[in-house]
Amino acid sequence: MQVFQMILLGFLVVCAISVSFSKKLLNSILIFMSYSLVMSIIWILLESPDLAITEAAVGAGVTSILFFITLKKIHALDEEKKEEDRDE
Amino acid sequence: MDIIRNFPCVSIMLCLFSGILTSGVKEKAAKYINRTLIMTVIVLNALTLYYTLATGSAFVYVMGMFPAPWGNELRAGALEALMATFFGVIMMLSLCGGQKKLFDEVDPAKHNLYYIMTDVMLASLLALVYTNDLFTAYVFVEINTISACGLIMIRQNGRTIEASVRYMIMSLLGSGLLLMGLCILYDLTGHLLMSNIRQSIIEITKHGLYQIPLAIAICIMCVGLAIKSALFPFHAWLPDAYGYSTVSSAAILSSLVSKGYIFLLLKIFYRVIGFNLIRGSHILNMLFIFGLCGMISGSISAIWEKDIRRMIAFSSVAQIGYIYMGFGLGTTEGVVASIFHILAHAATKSLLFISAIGLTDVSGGSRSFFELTGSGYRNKIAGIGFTVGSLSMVGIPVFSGFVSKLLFAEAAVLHPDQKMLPTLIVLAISTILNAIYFMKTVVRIYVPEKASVVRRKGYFSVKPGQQKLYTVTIICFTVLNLFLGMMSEPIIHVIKMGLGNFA
Amino acid sequence: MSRKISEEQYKKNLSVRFRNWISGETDPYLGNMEILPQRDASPDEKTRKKHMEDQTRVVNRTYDVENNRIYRFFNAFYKKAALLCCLVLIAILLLTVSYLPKTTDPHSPGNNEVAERYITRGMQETGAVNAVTGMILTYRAFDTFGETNVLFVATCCVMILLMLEEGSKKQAEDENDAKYEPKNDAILQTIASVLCPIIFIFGIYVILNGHLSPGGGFSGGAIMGAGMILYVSAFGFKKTQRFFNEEVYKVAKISALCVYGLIGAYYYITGANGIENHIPLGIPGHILSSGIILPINIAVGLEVACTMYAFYALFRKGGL
Amino acid sequence: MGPNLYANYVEAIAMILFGIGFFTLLLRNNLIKKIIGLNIMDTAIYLFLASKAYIPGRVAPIIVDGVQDVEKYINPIPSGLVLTGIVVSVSVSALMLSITIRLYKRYHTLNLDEISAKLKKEGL
Repeated sequence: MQVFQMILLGFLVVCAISVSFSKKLLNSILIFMSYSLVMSIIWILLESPDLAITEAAVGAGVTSILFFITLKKIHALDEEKKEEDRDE
Repeated sequence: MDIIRNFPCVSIMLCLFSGILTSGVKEKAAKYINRTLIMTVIVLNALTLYYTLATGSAFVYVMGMFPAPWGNELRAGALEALMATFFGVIMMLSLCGGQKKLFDEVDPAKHNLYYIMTDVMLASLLALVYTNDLFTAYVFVEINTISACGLIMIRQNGRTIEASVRYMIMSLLGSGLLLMGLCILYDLTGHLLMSNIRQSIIEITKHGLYQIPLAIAICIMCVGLAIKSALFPFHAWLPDAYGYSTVSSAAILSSLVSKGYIFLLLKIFYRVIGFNLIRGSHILNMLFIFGLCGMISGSISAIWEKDIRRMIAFSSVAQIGYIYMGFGLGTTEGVVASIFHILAHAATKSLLFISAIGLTDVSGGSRSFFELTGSGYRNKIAGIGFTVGSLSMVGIPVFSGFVSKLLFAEAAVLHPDQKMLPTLIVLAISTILNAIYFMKTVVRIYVPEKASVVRRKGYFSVKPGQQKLYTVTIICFTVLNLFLGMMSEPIIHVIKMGLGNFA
Repeated sequence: MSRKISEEQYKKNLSVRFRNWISGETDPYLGNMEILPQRDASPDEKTRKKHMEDQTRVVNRTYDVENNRIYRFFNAFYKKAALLCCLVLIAILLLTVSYLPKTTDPHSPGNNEVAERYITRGMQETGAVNAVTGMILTYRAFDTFGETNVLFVATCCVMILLMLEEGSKKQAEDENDAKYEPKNDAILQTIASVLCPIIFIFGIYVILNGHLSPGGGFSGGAIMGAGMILYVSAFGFKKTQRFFNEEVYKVAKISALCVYGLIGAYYYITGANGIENHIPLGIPGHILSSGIILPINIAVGLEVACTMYAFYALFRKGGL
Repeated sequence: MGPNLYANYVEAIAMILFGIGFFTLLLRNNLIKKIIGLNIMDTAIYLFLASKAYIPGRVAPIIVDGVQDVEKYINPIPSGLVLTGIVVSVSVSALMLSITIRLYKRYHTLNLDEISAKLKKEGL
């Protein structure tokens, strides 16, 4: 169990660093979402199911949705798509 | 008489309730609810002050069924009640003074949101003042931050939104650090109530355990609260936030919000960690140095500033430097001076903001320093208000600023270590700098403008009976300033007594 | 085979309407499904060009390394200083951690008489089987009331920023929203019609069992809010507004917060003055038990669900 | 370095995460990244708190079969605090995101430096 927990913790650190260094906003947000999910798994391992439920619903669910709408509102998704088109 | 013990709790709950109810009513009703609420809060807290003075000691109010280490608690002493009453008075006056401007600058559909923000802001200030529990303090610090952000943003132009982003980022960083310090303290002591943490800390210091984490926790909390209250190196967000928001917001932010955090820091020093322990660490020295730097740098920035509102905002940086300098002295006299300066600065700075708005209004809405020429004649009452505020900030006798400067000097002279000389020198330099920019402005508003210019630019004059509410507000502020300046003895007595009850 | 009834009557037949509804051709309330072609989302060429030009000019000026001394200074100095600052912070915090009491040690200061009482006497004193819920809603009730108010204030702040008045602006925003959001997407609607009821039921379950199992008002409310968000994004605002518009939102929010506030005030004041509390605790383990916890959980759940939905709606179209 | 760094490895990771969040907040100019950095900082603190309660062999504080023994359950206080904190942080990030939308609508950029430059150009 401890090994599993350590792997998850390592994953958290990797996620946090890659959020900071990823070029695209959409990628950062997706990584942040998975960060929240991993965090809620760790909380289950730490015997705090209340937190796990709340984090899964609030952190990974609602917060990420809000991030996505913001991206949509600021047209970042379109621009990224255009960039991709141009690259191809 | 014992019913008075309920009043702190009742006043906080009333504020939150009226905030909630306000969200469902129209603007007019919202205004009445807000005014009634603030009046009630002032009365309730004044009664609490009377009660604590009569009994001569502080009382603890258990929120719920469960006492000390298990449940939440409020604690009311003379100092807390004084602060709460004073905050209520300043908020009332600031709202009255800025009311006309609020109508001009803010979309009427959003007025009730504005009143919600002020109600909740008052609740959070009261809770910060009265709470005896660190985690409750954290929650209400967040409420305070969010509602302050709302107050900045209510007038929507690019500047205020940009300012509110900066404000939010800085103060969220601050509350993150505060929460971190709180968690470390919880881990070391196993308590969240201030008095219990204090006992545990005494215990672990006696055994010499965990000294490094304790020092770091205190340090982190200090940095967090210093960021939130705009101490010198962290003041980047302040000028825009104070300079461009609507005038009531600027007055409330500068005189109340940062003061709430400073008061919380004071409570942490006295009630959580214990002042003797703090004095032994180097944190006070750091605060002292940053306070001194802030006093100088704030004044210098204010001298260079051409925009009158931003000038007043930069002067706030200097005044917050004074307050931290007083803490940094590490003596009871220094702390008393700081607390008195909190009161004096709150009364003066909101007066300055509100009278400055009267002056800019009669100068074609321009905030530039040069356009203000002769505005003191066009709006006489605002001119008088601004002069009183400036004199008080500079530290002319009879006004409130003088007393606090005197107290600072006294504390410096009585100080045993080598902090006396730098304090006195910086105090003198800062007073001179204050005098330069404030007197420059006062002279400018009383230099008569050429009649042709007045006609060309279309400046109008305000007759004395025209803006009744505004006039009354300025008069009240002036009286408050004079009161603090001339009747300082009883207030200092209350502060000393409250500090005595703190421990 | 000829029909006994005419074509028109046949179309009004309940079974036909049901079949059409299932296959996604008609909407039982609004008639035929509107299938709007997705319009091009990009603004017209001229404004975009103007923005681009503006953008490049500003970018050039901001990053004009040659002429902008401050920027050059920051480029060289700020980043390194910030990196150093972060590393120092991490080092200090790691040092702190290394001196903290051992986590897994049962005798660390955190496991003192406070935690002990919450566990050993919590069930008798609060009636809640779940000690966490019992603790945050009775022992430390004031914190939690403050927290609910944080949500309330945040919604008001978002309203200050994003709420649009009735009129042209709002209409423009509605159209803008229609451009970006999928309209009557068959896959999304089918999945939502299966998932939404399940999500709602799960949310209600979590709220009602807050004192018995993990969860409570906050998590249940967030789950319900997420369900509502799914419903809106599948079926659009028009349908949602039939049962959840601004009036309903206001009533729900104010009544939930007021109920919580009244219960809280009653609890604080009676508790502090030593007056006997008349709310029965019930038998621990039953749904209808644990005194003030259940009603507070319901109120909190309602408030959180409303808040989450309000955030979403305000973000998307500037109104509820 | 003190003696307990290895035993407190979860806390150590939490502190590193806090530092990374702080780094993102300070160094990235993009507002959305700053907001994510703030969120990472907050979650790191919550991880720190939650791990403080954990003791191997004890279970979550939900009373089973009426056994009310301290030796059996973990400390419920950190969970309660974190629960409060999560809700605070979601409302704060919603607020920050709405400010971001407003700023973008006005200035068509998310970069704080560029926004300051535009403000200077406006000369407001």
